[in-house]
Amino acid sequence: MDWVLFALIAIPVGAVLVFMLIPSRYPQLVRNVAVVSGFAMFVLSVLVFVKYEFGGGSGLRFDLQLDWLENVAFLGENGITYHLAVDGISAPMVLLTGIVIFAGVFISWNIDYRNKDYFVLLFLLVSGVFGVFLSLDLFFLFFFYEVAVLPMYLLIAVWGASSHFGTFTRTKEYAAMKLVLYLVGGSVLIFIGIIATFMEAGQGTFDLPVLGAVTYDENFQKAVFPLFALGFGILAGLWPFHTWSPDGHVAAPTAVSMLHAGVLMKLGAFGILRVAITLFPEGAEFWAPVLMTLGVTGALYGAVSAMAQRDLKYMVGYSSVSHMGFVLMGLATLTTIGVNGAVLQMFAHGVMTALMFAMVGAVYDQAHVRDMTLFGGLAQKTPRLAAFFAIAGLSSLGLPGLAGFVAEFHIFVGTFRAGYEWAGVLGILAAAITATYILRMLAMAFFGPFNERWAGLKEMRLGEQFGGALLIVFIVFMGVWPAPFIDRISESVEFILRV
Amino acid sequence: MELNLDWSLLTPEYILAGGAGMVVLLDLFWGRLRKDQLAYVAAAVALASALTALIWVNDDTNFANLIDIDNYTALFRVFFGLIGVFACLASARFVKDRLLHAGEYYGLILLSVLGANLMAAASELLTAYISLELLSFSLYVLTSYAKFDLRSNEGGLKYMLLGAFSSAIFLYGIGMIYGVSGSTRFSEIAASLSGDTAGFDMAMFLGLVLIIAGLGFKVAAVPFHMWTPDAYEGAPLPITALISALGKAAGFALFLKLFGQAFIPLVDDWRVFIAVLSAMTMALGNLVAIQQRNIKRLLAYSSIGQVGFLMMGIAALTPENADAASALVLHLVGYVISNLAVFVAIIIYYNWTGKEEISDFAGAAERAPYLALALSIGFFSLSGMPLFAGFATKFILFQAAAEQGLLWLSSIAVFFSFVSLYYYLIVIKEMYLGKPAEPTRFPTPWLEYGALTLLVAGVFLIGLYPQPVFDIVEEGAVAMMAVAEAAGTVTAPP
Amino acid sequence: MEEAWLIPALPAAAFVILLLFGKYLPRHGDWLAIGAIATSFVLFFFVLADLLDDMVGTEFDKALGQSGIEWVSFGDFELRLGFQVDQLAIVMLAVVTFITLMVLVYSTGYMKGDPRYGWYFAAISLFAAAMLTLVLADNFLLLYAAWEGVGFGSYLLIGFWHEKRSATEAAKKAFITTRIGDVGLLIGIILLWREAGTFDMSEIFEFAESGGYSSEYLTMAVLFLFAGAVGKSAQFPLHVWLPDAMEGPTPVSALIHAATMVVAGVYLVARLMPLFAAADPIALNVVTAIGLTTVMMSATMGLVATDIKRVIAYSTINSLGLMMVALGSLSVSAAMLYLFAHSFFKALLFLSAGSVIHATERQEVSELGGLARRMPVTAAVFAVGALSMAGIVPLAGFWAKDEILNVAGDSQNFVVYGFLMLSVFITALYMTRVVILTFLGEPRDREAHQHAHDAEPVMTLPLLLLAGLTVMAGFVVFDGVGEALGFPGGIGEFVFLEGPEAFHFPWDVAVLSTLSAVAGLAGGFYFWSGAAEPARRAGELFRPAYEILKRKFFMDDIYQWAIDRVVLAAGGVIAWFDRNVVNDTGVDGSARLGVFAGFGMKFLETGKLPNYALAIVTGVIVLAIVFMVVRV
Amino acid sequence: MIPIENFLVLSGILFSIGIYGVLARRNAVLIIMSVELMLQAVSINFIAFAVYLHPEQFTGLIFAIFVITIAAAEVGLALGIILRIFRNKGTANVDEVDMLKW
Repeated sequence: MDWVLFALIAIPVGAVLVFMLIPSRYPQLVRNVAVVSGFAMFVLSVLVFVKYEFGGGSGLRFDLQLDWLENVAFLGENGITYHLAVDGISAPMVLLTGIVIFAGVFISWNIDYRNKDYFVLLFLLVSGVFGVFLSLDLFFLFFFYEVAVLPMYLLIAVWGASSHFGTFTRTKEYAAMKLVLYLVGGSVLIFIGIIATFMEAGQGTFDLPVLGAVTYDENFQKAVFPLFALGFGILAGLWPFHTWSPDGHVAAPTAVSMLHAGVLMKLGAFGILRVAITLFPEGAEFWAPVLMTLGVTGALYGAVSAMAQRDLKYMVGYSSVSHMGFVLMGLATLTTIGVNGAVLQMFAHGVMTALMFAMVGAVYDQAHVRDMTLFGGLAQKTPRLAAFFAIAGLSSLGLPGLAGFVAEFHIFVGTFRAGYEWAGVLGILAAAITATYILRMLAMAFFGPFNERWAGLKEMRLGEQFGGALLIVFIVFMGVWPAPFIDRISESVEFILRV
Repeated sequence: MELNLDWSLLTPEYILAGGAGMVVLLDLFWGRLRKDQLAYVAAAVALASALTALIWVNDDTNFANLIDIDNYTALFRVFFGLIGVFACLASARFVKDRLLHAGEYYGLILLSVLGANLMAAASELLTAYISLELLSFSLYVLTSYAKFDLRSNEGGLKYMLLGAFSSAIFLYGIGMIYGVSGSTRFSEIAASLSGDTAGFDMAMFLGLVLIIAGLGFKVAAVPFHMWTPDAYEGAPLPITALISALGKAAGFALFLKLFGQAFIPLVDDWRVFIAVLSAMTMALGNLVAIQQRNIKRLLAYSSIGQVGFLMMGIAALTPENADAASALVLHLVGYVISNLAVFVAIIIYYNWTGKEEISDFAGAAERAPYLALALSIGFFSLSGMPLFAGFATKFILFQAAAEQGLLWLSSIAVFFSFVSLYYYLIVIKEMYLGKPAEPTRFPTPWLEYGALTLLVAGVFLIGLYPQPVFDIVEEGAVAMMAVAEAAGTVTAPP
Repeated sequence: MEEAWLIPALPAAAFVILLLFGKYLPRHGDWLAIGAIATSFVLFFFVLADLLDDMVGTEFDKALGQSGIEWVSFGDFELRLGFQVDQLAIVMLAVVTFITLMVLVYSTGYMKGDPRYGWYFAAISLFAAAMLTLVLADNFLLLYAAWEGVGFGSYLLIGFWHEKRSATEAAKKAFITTRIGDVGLLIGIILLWREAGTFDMSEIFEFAESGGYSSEYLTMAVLFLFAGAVGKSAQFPLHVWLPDAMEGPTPVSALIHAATMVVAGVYLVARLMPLFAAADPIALNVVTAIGLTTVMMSATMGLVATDIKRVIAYSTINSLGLMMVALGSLSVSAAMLYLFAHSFFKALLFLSAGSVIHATERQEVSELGGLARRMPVTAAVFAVGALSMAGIVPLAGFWAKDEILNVAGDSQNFVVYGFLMLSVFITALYMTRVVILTFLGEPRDREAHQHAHDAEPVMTLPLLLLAGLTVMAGFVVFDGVGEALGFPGGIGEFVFLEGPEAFHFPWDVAVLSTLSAVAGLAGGFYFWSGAAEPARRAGELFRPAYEILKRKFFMDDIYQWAIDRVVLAAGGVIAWFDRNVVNDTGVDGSARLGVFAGFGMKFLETGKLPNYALAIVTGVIVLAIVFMVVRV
Repeated sequence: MIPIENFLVLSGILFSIGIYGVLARRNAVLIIMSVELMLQAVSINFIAFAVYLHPEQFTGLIFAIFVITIAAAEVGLALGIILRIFRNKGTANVDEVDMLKW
């Protein structure tokens, strides 16, 4: 069964090659191939998630190891290996990626300006994301981490949209350049961390399980943990380093911002958990209060600034920053419940934000304006779009029965259990503020008297509706019955936290 | 004490020398031969020399104690031969349209490849110096080859004057080392330097400094890099490619051999200096490149930046193992291939438009999608992005440097390789987002695109599966460093 | 007992079916919703019967039928969808199922012809399901989940006509205000969980009784929980949303803002009484204080409200305040009895007001008048409800209010008792005002008056039923009646935990309260009968007081100011800070720094050859010197 | 025998004069001459070392010969390039040849 993981990365890369071959005169053929490979990835990711069961040990399933570079210079026996495996944390993340890309392909159905190059870059992005979630070799984790960042520039700069505020405009080139440079800047820290860890471990291999087995000395952990935490944290929207994410996601085309906010930001948090916390437990304990403070500030800061936004997409961008703040809070608790909550929130937020961005994209495609004060009573014109948007919003404000509540509840409980009462209270306050800006947006844009200007608005395209419905299925599924997620995650988290 | 005078060992060099002469004569006497066909002849000669070099793989002899014929030499002979091939192919159309006396042009290229080969093979100071001068002289002339273009003359003049000046300094350094160690052969120098050198400290270090300065000039390390931007901008485009590929590669081949074999006993003294030089080179190269508007000057500074990374390999040399050397050579191969890919693409674009400013690349993606893709791949590889050669080679180079306790240098290197991404992205932005002058597609030059595809394939090969390339490189590096260990045991002077 | 979980499950299933296939069902599936609630109501009786059989003689141990399924569990942390039925739950079940049934039947008439008719029934079923789950939940997590579900249900229903700007704003306001209260609830739950290690209520109660929590810790937790109740039951600081919630359709107001949602807070405090008892008395004093302020404020505001539904809304807040005072005096039985009685006559008031609005399309009292002649049944029924609210003898309101007065008299100090008596007087005053202005006197809007007529039978039937209950429900107080209905030892014993003497009938309190109620009636007639001349004069006389009451103590304006100036402004400042400081100076700044460094170094390349040679020489010299210094 | 130090000092002086010449002179031809001067200083060095320190080998002497020949080749080449500049720009003054900068 371990070919599944290889296939998961091979399909997007294969699709990229197939796209290259298709002459750009057949956009429809490109879209069909995209849908087929999207569906294949979705099925495989669901298969991986369903067939994964823990059963003790380090919980690594579908293990596949192909050596790539060994017995050369300082590299020992299996120096750098193409080592793929899934454990409790990465199984839901793989599922999330499968869902978001499948929905994303449908959402980006009407992109016709050079859509071949668009899908090439999009699938390159996806292969990078799958690579990070699956690879257990630090080299390849970093390799795929950068692959995921590489296509972002062109995706945003060519197909994105600049946003014009009264006093200044945020051009898409600026946003794209800032996003790519910020993330690659973050990866500088990770690179240094990897080099230092490889040297310190002295095993001559980059394999995570092997590196994990080594116990590093106290001060080394305290010095290297912040490198990883900060490097990955930048992608996870850690508070002071989050400014790239609202600008980047707003300028990106819909499917890209869905994929980026929905999945790529989870890469950062996943990296912190998979690399930083697994390898350096004492370092984590030492830095946990700082991470918690930044997480809480991020959550509150994101929520409050989301409230002041007039642009619909910026509001969703800042809400992602706020929710990622919750994830970081969860990670910082270093308790099973808290970290569980963090992973659940990664999944829940992934699906929610993807849906919200999809809906904002649907509105933008027809209305070509994103200022929510200009809208009014859209629910009467496009009831289904309003309903989908409402569900995403309600899930993000933590309404029970939807994915948001389960995750946030775990995080708050974990924060209290870890003794950070102040953080817990502030976190719950941030959740309340989330409620204000979500409801304010719903009231302003979708409910209230109908604004005649939008008489020409039609209901969402079929593709968007299908993509949205797919996401809602998982929001409700996790909200109503989170047991399958939690069982998988908790065992692996217990293994990681050595509890 | 008989010398191994088996002349057959030098066949690749004979092919090159003979070829050069033939090309010149062909141009003079065979009127009907069109200029670009000369390029294919020269390329064939270079290819022949590269292939014949393969005969002596896994061989370990020397020719009259002047030249080592081992894996290291074989590796670099093939490498320089291929660079020569690509240089000739790339300049075929350029020379036909813009330059005269094509014969001498290709002759000089072959001679420079010959010089480079000998530089890598030299096992003693005099041969090294002579081959260095051969390479430098041919490059001086080639740089000022566009007789009526003021910029080419100025570039050539500066390169030549400063080159002569720094080779004089290099020579003075060699003199000092010869004085101290009594011999010019690397192995013997290493033996005498590892002995007690209490008496000659001053002279030895002066010699070492001067040699570092001389070689520093050749590879464009920071304080000695001033000529590079002007020479690159002045020289005709294929020659800029040649300087950045052949000049740098040969410079590092000699730098590595000299410091890996001759001065390895003093490694603890000069390690820090090379490291500081490398850090400064990275910093200046990458930071000033951001300011550039001309593509050739941008590539000049980017190659200075890359030199900074390469020098890390030398700073990380250690008698115990050949890790640093193999990492350095691997990155050198990766750098040269990516650099050539970029230059070939720019040459093709120059042949169409005749312009060098970055803003002239606006809309290149619409007018020549494949070219834009190849250029972006080259740039991403240079900046160390995954999927491409730069990522794997830089990763291993930085790790090798860190192994020798130069973690601070690796961190600076990683930071500046991230800075380099910025100015490459500027060009890519221009290509993909700019508005082209007129939307017509460019005609596809099949030959150059063939060369380009080969180079891009090379970039992908090293990027995605470097094991085979790395094994070859490691053999060369181990062969070179092995001589150093053997030298540890003092042998009778010749 | 085991099939108790079916009660909430049926309306939930109805919601799902209506949501997905509502459009395709005949009559948009309203019959499905009514059927579901009716079966739940019937099931309630089965559960009641089971509970009675399990009761061992007269000894009232809490026969908890614990049933539920695992939701999530790992390590020491497990969440259950657990249901339990005990006397407290039975009362709430009775109230919720019955009132929802009445409202649904009524709504088939009231909402006929509305474009989103199907969605209305779906939303009400969702609301009912959430409320029933809340009532039956045996652990705090499920309670919290249902609590939020109820809030969401009310959001949907208040904002049902989301074309109207005011309805959307009201819904948003309601959800956010209750949400602020829920923050406290969640914090309280987690605080309780942290020490006890479980969410299960009974285990937490045992843990508290066995002294597990330190008293300050428990007080803090309990007060946080009370904050949730304050939000949901519209108590003093967070009451602003209830008057605006009248924007929703009237049956919704009847259901949510009379019988079910608003009393959830009271139910929660009642459920937590063991914790309140274990915590130090300050908690109970806070409850009483909040309750009392709510009573006095709402009563006075009721005097000046002109919209008929808002008057009834203020009377609801008034009753909720009363119940909180009862709970503050540690008497669950008084509070639950009042809750039981109040739900009937308040639903009656709202529904009859609904039929008035349905008939005349007007809500402003100033535009109505003299409707008694046109709508005799509605007028009579409304009068019964009003009198019961005022607390006139034979009606349910009197018995329940008396119980609270009596309990307050025993355990509270004199001041509280005095205020309660004053509130009885004012309540009677404004109830009579609304009755007179609506039904008696001269019709002020001729045209509306003309085609006013009694509603069709499907609306009037529930009214009559509720009126009957309002009259009879009071007698449940006496043990005899309880036994007649099959409860061993009367309802008091059965339902209300304390010993058999739960109910007694003190004559002095009854006389005093009836006197003040009658005085209120008389005052009402005096002020507002005929042209309501004296009322206007009184209005001029106490101009400032009238103005304050009219502006609802400026509470809305203060909150609005707080939101605009403080919260949105803070958002603006942070957004500006984020855009300019963190981003432009922090990120772009450092980028510009790097670029500028390059700019500086660029000018090293002067283009002049001697400078280059100089660079080489200086390089050599510096290297040589450093070499010498370091080496020697 | 004249001590070796004298030779070394002589070549040192010559070398520094050459460097000064390169830095100070503005005319390209004179710069080439000062570079030649530096090369001669080097050959003096080689010969001194060969004679004094390692009399039994000829390496030093061979080196000196090669240095002289290469110096000659270098001058020829340099003058060729300087001639081109002189013909195109009319001047051989190094300061005026500064079109390529920044």
